[in-house]
Amino acid sequence: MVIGLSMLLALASVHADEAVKINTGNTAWVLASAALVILMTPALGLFYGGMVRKKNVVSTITMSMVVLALISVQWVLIGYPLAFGKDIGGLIGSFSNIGFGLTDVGLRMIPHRISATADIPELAFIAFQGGFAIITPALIIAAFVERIKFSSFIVFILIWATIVYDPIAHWMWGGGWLQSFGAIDFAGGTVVHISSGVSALAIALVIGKRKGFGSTFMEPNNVPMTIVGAVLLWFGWFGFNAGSALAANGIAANAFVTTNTATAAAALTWMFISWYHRKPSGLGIASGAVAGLVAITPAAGFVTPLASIIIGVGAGFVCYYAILFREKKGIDESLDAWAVHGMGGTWGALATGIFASVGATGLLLGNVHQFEAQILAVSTSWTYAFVVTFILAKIIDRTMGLRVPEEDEDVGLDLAQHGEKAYS
Amino acid sequence: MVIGLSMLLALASVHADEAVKINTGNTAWVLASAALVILMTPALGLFYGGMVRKKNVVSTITMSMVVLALISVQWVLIGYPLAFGKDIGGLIGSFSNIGFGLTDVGLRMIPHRISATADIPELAFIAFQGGFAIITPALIIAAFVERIKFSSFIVFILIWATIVYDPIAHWMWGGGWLQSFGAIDFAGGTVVHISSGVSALAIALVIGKRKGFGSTFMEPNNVPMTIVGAVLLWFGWFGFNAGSALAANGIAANAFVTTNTATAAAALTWMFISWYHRKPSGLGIASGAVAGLVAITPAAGFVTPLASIIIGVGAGFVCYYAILFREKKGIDESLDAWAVHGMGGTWGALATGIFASVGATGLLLGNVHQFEAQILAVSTSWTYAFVVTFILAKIIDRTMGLRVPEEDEDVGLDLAQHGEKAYS
Amino acid sequence: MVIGLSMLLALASVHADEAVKINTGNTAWVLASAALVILMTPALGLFYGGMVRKKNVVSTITMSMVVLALISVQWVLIGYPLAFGKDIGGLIGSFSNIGFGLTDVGLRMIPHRISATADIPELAFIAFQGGFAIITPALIIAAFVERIKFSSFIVFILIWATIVYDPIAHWMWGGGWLQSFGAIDFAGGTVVHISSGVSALAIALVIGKRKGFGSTFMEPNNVPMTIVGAVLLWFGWFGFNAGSALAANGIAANAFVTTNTATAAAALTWMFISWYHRKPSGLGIASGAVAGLVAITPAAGFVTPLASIIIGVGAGFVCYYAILFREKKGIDESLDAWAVHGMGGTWGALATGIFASVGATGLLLGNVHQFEAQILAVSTSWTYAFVVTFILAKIIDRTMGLRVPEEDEDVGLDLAQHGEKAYS
Amino acid sequence: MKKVEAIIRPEKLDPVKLSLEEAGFYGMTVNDVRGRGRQRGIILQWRVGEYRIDLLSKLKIEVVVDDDDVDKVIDAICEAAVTGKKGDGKIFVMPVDEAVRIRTREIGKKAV
Amino acid sequence: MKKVEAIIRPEKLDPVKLSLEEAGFYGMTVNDVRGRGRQRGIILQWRVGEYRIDLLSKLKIEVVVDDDDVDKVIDAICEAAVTGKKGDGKIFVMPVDEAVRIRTREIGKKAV
Amino acid sequence: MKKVEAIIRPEKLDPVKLSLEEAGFYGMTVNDVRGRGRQRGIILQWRVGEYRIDLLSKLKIEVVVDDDDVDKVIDAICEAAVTGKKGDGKIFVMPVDEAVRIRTREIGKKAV
Ligand SMILES: Nc1ncnc2c1ncn2[C@@H]1O[C@H](COP(=O)(O)OP(=O)(O)O)[C@@H](O)[C@H]1O
Ligand SMILES: Nc1ncnc2c1ncn2[C@@H]1O[C@H](COP(=O)(O)OP(=O)(O)O)[C@@H](O)[C@H]1O
Ligand SMILES: Nc1ncnc2c1ncn2[C@@H]1O[C@H](COP(=O)(O)OP(=O)(O)O)[C@@H](O)[C@H]1O
Repeated sequence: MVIGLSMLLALASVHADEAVKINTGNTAWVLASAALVILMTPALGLFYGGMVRKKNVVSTITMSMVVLALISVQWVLIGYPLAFGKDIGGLIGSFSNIGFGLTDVGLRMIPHRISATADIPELAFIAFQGGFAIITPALIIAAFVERIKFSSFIVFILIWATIVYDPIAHWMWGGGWLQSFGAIDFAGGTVVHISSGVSALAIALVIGKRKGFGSTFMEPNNVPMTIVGAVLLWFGWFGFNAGSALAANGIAANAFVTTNTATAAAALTWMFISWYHRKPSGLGIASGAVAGLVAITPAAGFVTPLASIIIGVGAGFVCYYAILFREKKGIDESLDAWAVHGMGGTWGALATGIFASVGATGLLLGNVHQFEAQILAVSTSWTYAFVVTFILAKIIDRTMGLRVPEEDEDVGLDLAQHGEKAYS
Repeated sequence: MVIGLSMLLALASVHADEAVKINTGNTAWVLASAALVILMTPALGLFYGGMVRKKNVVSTITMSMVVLALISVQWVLIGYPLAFGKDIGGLIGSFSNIGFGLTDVGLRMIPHRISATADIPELAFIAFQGGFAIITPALIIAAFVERIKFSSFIVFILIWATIVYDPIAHWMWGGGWLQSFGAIDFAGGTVVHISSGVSALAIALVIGKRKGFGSTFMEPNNVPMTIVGAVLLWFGWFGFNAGSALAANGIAANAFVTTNTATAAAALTWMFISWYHRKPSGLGIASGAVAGLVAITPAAGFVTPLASIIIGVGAGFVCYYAILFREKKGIDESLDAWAVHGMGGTWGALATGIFASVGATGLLLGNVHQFEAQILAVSTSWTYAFVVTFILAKIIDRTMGLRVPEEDEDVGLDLAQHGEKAYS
Repeated sequence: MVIGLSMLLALASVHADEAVKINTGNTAWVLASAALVILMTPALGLFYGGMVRKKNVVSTITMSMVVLALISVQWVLIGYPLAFGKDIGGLIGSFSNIGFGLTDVGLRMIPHRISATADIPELAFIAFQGGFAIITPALIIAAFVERIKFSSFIVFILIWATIVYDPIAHWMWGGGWLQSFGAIDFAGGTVVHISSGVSALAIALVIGKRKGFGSTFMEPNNVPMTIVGAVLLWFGWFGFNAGSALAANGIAANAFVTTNTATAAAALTWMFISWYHRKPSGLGIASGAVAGLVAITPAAGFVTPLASIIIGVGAGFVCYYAILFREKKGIDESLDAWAVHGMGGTWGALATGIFASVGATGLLLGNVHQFEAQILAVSTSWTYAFVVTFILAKIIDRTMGLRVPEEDEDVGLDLAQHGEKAYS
Repeated sequence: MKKVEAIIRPEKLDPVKLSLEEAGFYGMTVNDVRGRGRQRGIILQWRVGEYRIDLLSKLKIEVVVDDDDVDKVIDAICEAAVTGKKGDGKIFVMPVDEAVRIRTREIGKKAV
Repeated sequence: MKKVEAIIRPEKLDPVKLSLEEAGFYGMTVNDVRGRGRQRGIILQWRVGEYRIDLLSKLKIEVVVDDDDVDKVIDAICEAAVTGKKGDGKIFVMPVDEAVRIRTREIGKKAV
Repeated sequence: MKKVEAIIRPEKLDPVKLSLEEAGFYGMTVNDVRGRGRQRGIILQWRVGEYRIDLLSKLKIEVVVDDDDVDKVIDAICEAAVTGKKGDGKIFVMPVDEAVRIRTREIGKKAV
């Protein structure tokens, strides 16, 4: 038994030829990017935390921390094999050659099926992609802040990551059927943003509105906190997008520049729209930035800086009016993961099929198939994410209950669920 | 038309030999540095935001975000060609070979005229230098917080970046006349700090004092926020200075160590001066750190760690007493960009001419010409920045008006201009 | 004299062959890691700052800034030679070949005795290790917040860094006797966490309890601030641990993944323990994360991801109950550096001797000697740190006085020592 | 004139506002306070273990009204603020000698 | 003795302090409150669209003075706090039975 | 009934709470305020130089008690809050016409 355990806990294999093949520059960039991407989830916690009422600040930030902790463990145990293990029928990855808890990975290089050059350690890729697997479920927090039951939240996140995120990631990036069909997604417009944004809509419909929604306005408690969150998201997103080149090369640099430019363009667009309607809101500029970051994500490495401006401006419009639409429908998808990530991701995924000109070609360069592939990817991920999340949320609601008692909602989740006050 | 558009949005050229020449380690470092530098502008927003009154927090932070967004777009469209395009008469760069919106850049390597080794993608350099172009106008926010009209602010920043920053950057770094003369500026003492600090003084004189300045003290609303801003500036500055080596080499490492050491020395100096006068202020330690960061900027790669201590101590003294002097003169350059960046940058630029011993030699090693070149660079950038900014500010003031109505100043810009409250 | 000075301030030697030997990818990663590690000390200031009472927030954060400033200078002047200079009798490093203020270092590569591959500039290593030398004394702030006299604090930190940290770092990493004996410490379980945690206990015993400790509860003033601190610690720790490979390779990637996984596991463990007792506390999750970061530190590069989960879970238990134990004993080691860093570091150092399987072998793979070496390292560093710190604290207490007057403690250190209020 | 000063649970602000409005009282001044009484504190979580705080977040609402309206105001507040558990709060009624509207210098009834 | 309790716009604190000082009243206690009345709220921006809040930031200033000084205090406050727009605030005057200076135990007039 | 309103130094909250408790008064409402008086402000540090603020942090404690208990409350507060230096604070006693416990609608003595 002790021998068995020790085997499990020992390295499977150290590749003797590692030193020969590794590209330390690419590895350095992917490691730095992994750190940046992991930072994004607590940054999201701040972004969301500033927009809830003061009695739910600790709860909101803590949820982002819990997703970070939960999925960090889920990812090394089962998530990575499911998403990036050898393909089974185009649908899901397998544990063969990776093993439960990465027991077979050792210090080997990333396999060629994932990266053509295969010149970084697989563990660097695992760390980097772990950040994606973490932030995606965290985005859904937007849907149920200020009212979800903490235990149900944990169960939801764990199952959602396993049955929604891991498969979609596999389809698009792990050798699954969407990838085979030719759909492209540079850093997660479909895998990350559509999947989470649409799921947010689904669970928001199940959990229902916050008490008082529609009659009282839920005032944001801390605008600077939200802006700081947006800023750290912007910062981390350089790792997210430029790191997705898996190399420190021209594609990475291009993704870096398009990311920054689209974000800026979207922030300005949002500012001018809100100014046109009344006043240029700081919260709006921060929201616009996030919308731009979302929309450029699938396109970052495939488009030029000039195209990225168009994508950013489009993102500002699409997401701004998607929020207004959501409000008009009376749906309390409270912090707008659907409007910003679902709709922004959709716009970005389609725009990729239109403007792609770097390492791929889009509609504008005459490649109709690319645009079709993008539509397929968008519609499939919308459908899959919505249906599975809706059912999952319903099941949890019927069994454990998704929502806290009304009294706890009144008092606030900080006190009711965590026994804490944000500020003394 | 569609063809024309698609051409514009497509990549001009993908260099087939990219893989051969690129140094991925240097590229990784420049990309990481670019992310760090871009983070500095919102960090500056926090640094400033903590020092204004509570009714202007959102306004102050938002202005930093708006500069980030505005110049991100300006830079790829026209700023980068003006600053780093092929030299025209020593005065300004041209669009030839870069194109509006970087249309001619593609994935090519940085040209030899900018970097001798030319082993990183030009887009990485564009991203990195974009961060400099962004933070420089943002520094000027110090001059007019709590009273500027938002629309005039936007117009000012856009024009200032184009007619003040871009030319000075060209003169010093883009192959312009100061560079030809032999002036050196490792990471922007002249280009970034003198240009912004002196301009802050000029526009402060035009916009005039805040209502109540001199009679009531404008209490800082959030000291921890300012310290956090200073900390993130310190962090980002490693990219700013060490990234300016454009390589992950000994010069970068030297710049890293001198940056940290000078900053520390300046923070301690400021602490002891303020302690000598009365008490060691936390705000003072943060301010001292920023002063040290500023002063070491032009020198970082050219001096030894021991010399960096002298530069840091000098920065503490120069900037501390520059603020006192500014106050005595009754000038409301509210958050002291002139005293810290203008004077700190001046001290640093001259100190570079004195202490340079790495890859250049200064006065102490007998190179009088270097010191003369530094004096020339300092005096030219002072004059140019002051005169142009003063005129620009006057014009905007006469046409659009620089200042909000008195009532808006009373109520605070958060409510008056953005319709927002920082905290609920 | 001027010549002498200029010699001192000039570079000793620029190695002509630098370009040949340097690995830019490794250098990029070590520089990025250095920036991350330096960020950790102010992050710690936020982590601590959120847990004190509102009247001591500026004081607590400022202390972290002052340690950063002080040790940054101490390190380049004397700390680095003492820790990493050529070994003298296994006990301490010497100035030969480094010189006061790094005067002999120039741009040369790191020596082979420190890094086998010797392919990064020594200054990059100095910057990186400087971050360790800075955060270690900063951790001790936990012991004496809300009551220490600022001047005595400065004296304590400077002497402690020189006579406790520098020697222990030398023993373990600089070629000293513990290293010769075969003890291993990947990124500082012994050198950083035991040394600081145990010293915190010692000085807490000398300075005594805060007024009111035991009768009134000292309510944390800002839970989000503490969580933000924990998050930035987590982020910076990737540099701390994965950077300790001094290369961007498989070991670094492994350390990255184990760091993240152990941290997550510890955060979850803490959450479930606190939930089991009453409610899942957000502060607890943040604390658990830090406990996990501490415990994985000595092991990060030596164990597998699966083993890191065990280490993380263990850290949650060990540190949680260590705090309870400390409280029961009525000791006011106020923010639990002993319980989290001392005990967490101890668990990690021993666990390294048990689970090591990457580049070293532990007890589970039959290597009893490794476990013995770890016990030796733990017990020596405990003893040395405790005894020397206790004596040092006593001496300072008798001469300068460690504690502020009772009235200052009542009013709060922000006003009393810094003349500042955190918030207006 | 009287000042009706009610200390209520913070989460009851919205219902109390509504209830007062329906009873015809719109003007009010609200203040964040902390209080203790029969409720005897609550238990909070620390990173480990728990602790008790005895001063709890409450809201103080002040409504200045005509003497005749005092009872209506008390009723409106009580109805909306009651939960039946300890800590619901108190209402104190205090005499007001004079009221002035700063804008117009109107005094007395007309000022509020 | 009377307590003069004035609710004013936050931006009027400095003028009111000055005006009271010139009228000879230095001691005061100030408190951040929120209030509603004729002003009926203001419109704020959200990330999209706008929303109305009815409880606005106000300051409450309390000055305890001799009965004879009440009018002077009211005048001083009104002069400095008025803008002429809705929301300028109110002043309430309330009886104080006794005043004590904690430091010296002086009571009455001497205490304030 | 009377409301005893004490303005004290913030750091004296714990002793005052204790002292009141020992004198038999547990219920109270506490509020963060700023005040000025004889203490005439304090000097703070800025990044350079210093500045004076005249409104200092104080705490206002309100205890509503029976008329007979007023002196006991004053004594308890004074004892615990005094330091002997300017700025110790004031106590104001004000009449309360009626008290209501929201939870039970008890009034008068029974309500507090
Ligand atoms: N004697 C008192 N003086 C002033 N305020 C009081 C007094 N007693 C209670 N309060 C306030 O009323 C609040 C509710 O009182 P409590 O006794 O806890 O509830 P209940 O009245 O429902 O029994 C307290 O938190 C406190 O703010
Ligand atoms: N009946 C009332 N009781 C207590 N406070 C009131 C009352 N009416 C108004 N206030 C306070 O006075 C402030 C100003 O009142 P408002 O009616 O808006 O302005 P104005 O008096 O200029 O018409 C309000 O925000 C509120 O704080
Ligand atoms: N006339 C007054 N009206 C209302 N509050 C006052 C008045 N005078 C003083 N105070 C309050 O009492 C506090 C202490 O008063 P101060 O005169 O400084 O101390 P002391 O009473 O010990 O001389 C002040 O900060 C203020 O909050």
